[in-house]
Amino acid sequence: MLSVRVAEQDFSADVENSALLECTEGVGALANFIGVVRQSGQANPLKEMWLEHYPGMTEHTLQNLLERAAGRWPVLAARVHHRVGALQPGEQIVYVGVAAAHRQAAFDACSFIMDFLKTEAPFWKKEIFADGLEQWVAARDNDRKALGKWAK
Amino acid sequence: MLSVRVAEQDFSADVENSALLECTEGVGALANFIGVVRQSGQANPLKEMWLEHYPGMTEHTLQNLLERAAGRWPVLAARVHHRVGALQPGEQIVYVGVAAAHRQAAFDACSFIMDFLKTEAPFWKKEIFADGLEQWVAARDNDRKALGKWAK
Amino acid sequence: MSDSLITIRFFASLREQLGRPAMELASEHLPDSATVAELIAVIVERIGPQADALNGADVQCAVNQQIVSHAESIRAGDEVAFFPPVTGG
Amino acid sequence: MSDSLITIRFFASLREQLGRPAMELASEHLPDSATVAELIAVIVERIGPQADALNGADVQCAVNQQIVSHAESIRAGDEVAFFPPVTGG
Repeated sequence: MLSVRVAEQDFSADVENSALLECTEGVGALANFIGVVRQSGQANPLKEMWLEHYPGMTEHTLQNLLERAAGRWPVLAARVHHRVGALQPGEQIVYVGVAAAHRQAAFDACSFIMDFLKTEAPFWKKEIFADGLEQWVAARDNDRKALGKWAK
Repeated sequence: MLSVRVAEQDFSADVENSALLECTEGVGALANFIGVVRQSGQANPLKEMWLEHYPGMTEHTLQNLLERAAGRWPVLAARVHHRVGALQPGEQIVYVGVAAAHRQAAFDACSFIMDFLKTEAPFWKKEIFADGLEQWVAARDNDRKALGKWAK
Repeated sequence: MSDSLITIRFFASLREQLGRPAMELASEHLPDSATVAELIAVIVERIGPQADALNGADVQCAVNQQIVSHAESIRAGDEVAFFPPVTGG
Repeated sequence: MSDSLITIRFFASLREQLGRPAMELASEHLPDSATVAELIAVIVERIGPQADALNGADVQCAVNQQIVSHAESIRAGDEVAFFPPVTGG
């Protein structure tokens, strides 16, 4: 029960979580991650976030990621919904949900998926500011470093 | 923005997450944990889970837990909703939500809160099986051991 | 008047074993600065042998909603609670 | 016929710098078993100096949607993509 969706449309964590529970017995724990477009209180606030992706490769990369997580922890079901297109500050960007019998596997698999999504899945963010400035978001060094904790 | 609710009523992760986002600037990451009454496929399946608690002490313990998490990580907001009373297999038991600027703090604080909730918050579960057998759930050794990872 | 009472609460399996959710005890029935362990002895005297369950190795005690050891002393007006290890979440 | 074409895609800042989301190249314009590095040289020849951005140290290349090194060789019918480090999530 591994499911990936890349779309402009928003998602509901409740709906995603229900889907995680639907066809799977033995679920005792759900871990979710939701990424949000940060509102900034700066002089030049963010007006919009633009999310570009590589159709096809994105879905394959995410599916592969879920499979790697399910191979490493006793995952009963996992889902990713990642949005693309124009997003407003405060809007949801990504949902990652993992169902497992116990919480540690759910937390670890969810965190693992997010860490690799951040460094492997072909999405790119552009920030459009109130004054018209447009700027591609730079990759964060911390995102590369975060992978270290998953080295076996 | 730390909020605790103990109630018979169910919760919606979407509603809780919206509340986390409402009064807080700078949120980029939400981590959620949702505990669920496990459905078992055994010969004598679970009919109902009964959740008892110590009113007053429960709320204080959970509030204290959120404060400890917020003192340790850069938490922007955190909420717990824990249900009590009769729950059916597959129903939600507990929601823990943490909002932070970045994902690692959100994941860590959420996992920390769950680990201590499991060992400190005065809730007790009783399982009522299809054949009428009633049985208090025994504390899990693994829940005590899980605290080790938070020793500084 | 009610300040001289000690309220004692039992939860979960202990509530069932002792056959009651709570009891009250006038503080004059306890020695001065009685400990939790001494309180348990008085409860067993009152309720009978089923209250021996309170001496279980994993029984937890809270005084005024704070977890304490059995060496803690009890004062008039205190709320004392006994319960098994918690299993929420 | 279309199998002799190589489809080349550019994303994000590279798409903007090269002024196009994609281009096609007949495989006969590439040496046999041309590497990604050789493909980049041909693209620069065609498009002009703005395509030098493809030689950036952090530019990633995917062939048929798998990340590869610049030493990987390209075959007719391949889909080749160039993009900056990813920033989703």
